[in-house]
Amino acid sequence: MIPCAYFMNIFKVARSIWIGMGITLKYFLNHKKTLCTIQYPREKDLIPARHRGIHYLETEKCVLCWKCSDICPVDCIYIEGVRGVDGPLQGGYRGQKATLSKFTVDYTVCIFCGLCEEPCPPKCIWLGPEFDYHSTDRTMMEKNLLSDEVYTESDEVFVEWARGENERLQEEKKKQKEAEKAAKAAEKAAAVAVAEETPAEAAEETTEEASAEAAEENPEVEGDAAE
Amino acid sequence: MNLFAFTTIFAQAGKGLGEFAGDYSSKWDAGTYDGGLVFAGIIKWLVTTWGVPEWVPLSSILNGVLEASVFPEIGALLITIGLVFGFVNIFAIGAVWSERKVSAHMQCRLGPMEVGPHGILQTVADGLKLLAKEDIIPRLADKPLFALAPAIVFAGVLMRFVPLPFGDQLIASDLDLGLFFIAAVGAVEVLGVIMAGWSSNNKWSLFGTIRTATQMVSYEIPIGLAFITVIICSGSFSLMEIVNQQGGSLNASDGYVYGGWIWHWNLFRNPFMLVLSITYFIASLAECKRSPFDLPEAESELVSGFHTEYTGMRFALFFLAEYAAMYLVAAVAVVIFLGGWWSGIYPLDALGLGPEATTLAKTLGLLIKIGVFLSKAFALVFVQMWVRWTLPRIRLDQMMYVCWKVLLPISLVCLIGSCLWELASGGASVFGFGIVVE
Amino acid sequence: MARLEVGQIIAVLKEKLPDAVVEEVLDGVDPFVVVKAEAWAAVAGLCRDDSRLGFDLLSCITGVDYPEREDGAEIEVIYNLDSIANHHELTVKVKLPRDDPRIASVEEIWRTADWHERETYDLLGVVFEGHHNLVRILCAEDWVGHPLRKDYEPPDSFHGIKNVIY
Amino acid sequence: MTEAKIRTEEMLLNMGPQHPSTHGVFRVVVRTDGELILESESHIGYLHRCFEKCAEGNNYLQVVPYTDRMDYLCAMMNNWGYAVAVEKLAGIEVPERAEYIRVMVAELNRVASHLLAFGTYGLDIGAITPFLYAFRDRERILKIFEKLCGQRLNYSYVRVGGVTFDMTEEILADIEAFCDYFDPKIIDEYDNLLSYNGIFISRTANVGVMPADLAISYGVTGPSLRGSGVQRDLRRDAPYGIYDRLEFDVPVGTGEMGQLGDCWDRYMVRMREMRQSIRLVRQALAGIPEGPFCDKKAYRAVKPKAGETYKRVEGARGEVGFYIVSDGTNIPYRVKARAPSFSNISILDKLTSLSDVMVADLVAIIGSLDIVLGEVDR
Amino acid sequence: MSELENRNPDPLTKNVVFLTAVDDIINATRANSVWPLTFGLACCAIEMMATGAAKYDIDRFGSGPFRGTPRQSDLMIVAGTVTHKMAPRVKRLYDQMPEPKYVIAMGGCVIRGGPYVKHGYHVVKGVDLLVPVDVYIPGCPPRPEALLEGLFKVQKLMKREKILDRTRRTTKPEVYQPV
Repeated sequence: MIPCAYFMNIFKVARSIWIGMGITLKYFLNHKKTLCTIQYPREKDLIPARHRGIHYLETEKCVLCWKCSDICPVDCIYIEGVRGVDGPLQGGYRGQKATLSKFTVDYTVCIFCGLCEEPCPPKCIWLGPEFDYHSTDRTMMEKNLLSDEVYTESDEVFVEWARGENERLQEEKKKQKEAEKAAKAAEKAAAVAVAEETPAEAAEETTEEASAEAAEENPEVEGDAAE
Repeated sequence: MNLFAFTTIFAQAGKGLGEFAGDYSSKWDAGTYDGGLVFAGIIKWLVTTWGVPEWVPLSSILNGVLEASVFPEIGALLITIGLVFGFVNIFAIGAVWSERKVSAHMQCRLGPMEVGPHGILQTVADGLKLLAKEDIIPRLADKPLFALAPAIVFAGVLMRFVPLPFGDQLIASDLDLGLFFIAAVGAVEVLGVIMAGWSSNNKWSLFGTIRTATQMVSYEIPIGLAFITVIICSGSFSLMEIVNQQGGSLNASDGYVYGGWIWHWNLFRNPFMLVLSITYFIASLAECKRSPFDLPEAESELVSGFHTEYTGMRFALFFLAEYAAMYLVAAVAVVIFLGGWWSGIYPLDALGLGPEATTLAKTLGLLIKIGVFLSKAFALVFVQMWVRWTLPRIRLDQMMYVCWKVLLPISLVCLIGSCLWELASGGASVFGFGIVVE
Repeated sequence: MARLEVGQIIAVLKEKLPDAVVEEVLDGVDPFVVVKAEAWAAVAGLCRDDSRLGFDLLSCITGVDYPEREDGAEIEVIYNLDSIANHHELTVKVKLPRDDPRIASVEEIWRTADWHERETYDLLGVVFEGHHNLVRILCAEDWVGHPLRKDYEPPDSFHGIKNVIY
Repeated sequence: MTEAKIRTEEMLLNMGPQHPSTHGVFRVVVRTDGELILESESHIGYLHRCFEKCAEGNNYLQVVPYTDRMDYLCAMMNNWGYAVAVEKLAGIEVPERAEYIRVMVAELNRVASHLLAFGTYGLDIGAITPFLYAFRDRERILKIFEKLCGQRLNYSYVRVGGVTFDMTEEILADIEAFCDYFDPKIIDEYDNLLSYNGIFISRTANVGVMPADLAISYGVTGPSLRGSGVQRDLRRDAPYGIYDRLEFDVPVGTGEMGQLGDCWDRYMVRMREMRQSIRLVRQALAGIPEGPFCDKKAYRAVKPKAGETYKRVEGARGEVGFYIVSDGTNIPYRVKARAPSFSNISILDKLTSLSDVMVADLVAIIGSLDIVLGEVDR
Repeated sequence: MSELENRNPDPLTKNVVFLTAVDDIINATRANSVWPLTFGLACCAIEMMATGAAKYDIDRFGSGPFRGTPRQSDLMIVAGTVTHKMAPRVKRLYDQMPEPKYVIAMGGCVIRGGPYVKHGYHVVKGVDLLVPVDVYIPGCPPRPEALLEGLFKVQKLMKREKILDRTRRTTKPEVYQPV
């Protein structure tokens, strides 16, 4: 007489609710372990090497080929200058091959797509690790790459930190790799077959070295290594 | 009608407390005292020994008032208002902050951190900001209703704090119609919400209002049935009496109630009461529009339910009323099911009771009872938050199905069941210990 | 039902509707069939209802504007048909005159054509006769002109909002 | 008061472009009788960003960043669809390692997109915590993509002729770590938390039932179509890249919780697809060969010969197709993008008139179709 | 930031000393509970959600509750592309917000059209043609940290205000055309 489907339904719903609440309670009880918040202003998340952020220009390498400003889908790179070294200099920059009188990136439309990085023959324009370029006035959002001084209110500490952090982390990784390699080498030495391992290891080490220091000073070496 | 009812209830509450404080302080003078209101006694004692210092403004008038025999009535009224208002605001501030922290810890994040250590003052900041906001009343809104609605919702919740005890004798006014009064005044809040939704002339608010009306009115019936069952088992409406019944009163010969073990609570009085407490908890979630039943302000369907058009302080009143209702519902559940301030451990309860208890034991016992009551209430509030951050929302027709097809039949069966149980066992608890109350 | 090659599909089309197919190009990057505008409704119905073809999914309707074609400016409407059961697909083209592009709507045959045709009308101005409410779907209701035409000039301000780049 | 005297009036409700549950700027004008929806009319176009006109103004390489911004939740699939179409036109061969990287990156992006779909669907139904868990795991995938190509959302990574950067061992190790962390444990936890939750099932089962033939007629593709029981997956039916070498099975709706093709089925197909994607990533990780990762010559100087082609790729929401007409120059003459969400959402008006739908169900149906407005309006 | 200082045209309330303490208290509380309006249009909305999620938790700064209605929010984060079809609604939403309201233009699309600046006929080239904007955050989409930096900037702007100074518009009038 008692409609057991009625009670079964209640029991099923109650059980599934209890399992769900068990999960949230588990997260609540050991919330210290499951915490994954980065308290931004104090702890800063690691910016990877290939991060597409605010540009920076190695001005002396630029050969004034305008390839970056042509490839830009939104035409936000404005370059003026004269090829050859002895051109006019009002506020410009006398590089090895060209004199640049203006090299600005207009961040009101830049979409950080990274297309300007690739065609540059001397590989001198990069998108760096800094991402913060907010401002309260739209007309102040053009970065003059020639001066390369820090422009936004985000303090210089972060810029040093972002670069320092990358280097520090690469060192750590390198040391760790050395330590591993040393341990592996020692263990291989102990495990009899010493002779044929060492040449393979040396080869692997050099490629290791190439990729490590490539990531370290950010320029995208892998792209070129293959070229 | 509400204004008149409002004043009479508070006057009566004031008088009730006054009588109590009065005979407490007179007893204090006469050297005999029993578990009673500590505060009135302390203030009276301070005034009589030192009097109000000169630097306090109006000190002469105050001295005159406190000397006069009329102090108990005025003091009691002030204490009532201070107790209820102060507690509600402080609890609301603490509850909003703790809800954001509890939800943050359940979601692997940190919650408010910047304002004060661990963001304790965050709710104060929110409140002050809402104060400083521009107060918009929509042009086509029904202005008087729009302005009055938040006040009525907040009053509806606040009035239900009157018969609610906080500790052994710590009660605004021990109305002998306690539970009935709480169930009745609940309807005032529904009235306020309907006024809010209708008057803000916004289709989403209209949706929220209709949903609130159906939900709160229909869920008052399972709550009412739960109240009736408890009243039948305890034999009295007054909340103080209900809690005293659960005290077990092992040797009731000298008429004093000494508390009892955990199985004397109403929860374990009979199996039906256990089921009833669960249905009551679910219905109370719906009553204060919280998680699986938060249809009225479902932010994913109706933009923000009935308080879509409210800004600044009016919205803050709705916000405060919701958290006050959360505590209220939890406290009532503690009173009628979880044995009020009885901690369930007999020696701890018996401390400070009985004729020969010393003053220190008396005050210590009272503080422990307040602590036990509040910790039970806060535990239930935590369960409400825990449910909110886990479960999805119910649809309107499912909400009606749960109320009319699940909660109502079950609570009716439990009502009949517990009545038969009382009849058969003569009030024996589940474990057969007789609660003999002459 | 078996998966048919493009040649066999066109053979079935020719067998049922001999005069519909104007031209068939099989050597290009993707083989396609050009169909007369008047016969397009019949071909569409055949494609879906014929058991051997079974084109039940109309993937996409594309409009391409050729203002300076040698034999008169025209707009091409390209239908990509796909069959889920038989795993074969077909591209059907219809050439329409550019000044007054009119074609029968296939809304009843494939319901997805409703929005695709409204979009093609919105962006290219191709009128689909028989469509139940052929109004703009992407651009604003009171937008002027059909943006994807090659000779389209965007307005310099729309409702007072300047459309200029500075 | 007799029935005749009570004048009930239908309400025209405007679930406007700014509404918490419409996943962006999508407007539904709904004629309701109380809670029941009698008829709904959807309006789109509030995010029409002229993708096709921009594609006609930029050369083949410059169009790649615009394809990201179409379906910004799984940008890799759009890039891949565009790249496959242009490679077919220009006859460019893609090196082996690039194909493996493409599969890995696309499947990881599908998992990230399904995670967001799971999170926002929980929000629509009212459960807030699954959204936070989904984003916590999605951040791990975004961290891998950030290391790989520098951006968190719009990658422009898969290019004509291969991929932009190579995968270093560190990134491969990260992907391995993510697969081990995510596959069995976390998805089971999501299932316990939301999929098999009694209230969630009662809110989504038997709601918005979409019969298979109606779905095909409306051009619905992807998980929404598979939820109605149609075994249609471009990775299996028209294999591109190296999908024919990898084995995976295509989860299909079975109607276990309610009728076949209801919201729960569509949701569950996405959850099961996540497991298959991780399986694919693991196979690609195991078999990735050494070698060049892009065909340098075709990288920038893309100038396909005159011709037209229509190529399709299985995106996270369905069939992402690109119809490209080239006239021999390095600027495409016409690029038409077939967006799955455009057709998926066109069935909403029909679903609301098929069975009696309440306002809460309309939100559930929109959530289960999992639309992205950048792709609907292009 | 001199341009921000002489923003107050009314010399009378320019440097009223005795209100500075009250200013500081009220501004400090207002700055620490900025409630954003859920106004996600496109890809930047996903990054806004990521800022609200667990890793970059915006709730730490009191901006946790993303209010659904403009009535209860005091910060409008315009995240995504504003098209001509959407423009009147952006304007109406801004007008519905109670007075001390702020606008963050998040992403290249709302600063000056972003990727659609050359060929986007249907895209409004910058949201400050519709509503006065307080902080511009470039990026496509900007990282959650950049959005947090923008929020800190809005908080700094709030802390500089004076209660009597109600005429605080940061964008120059000629840029802002009423619709």
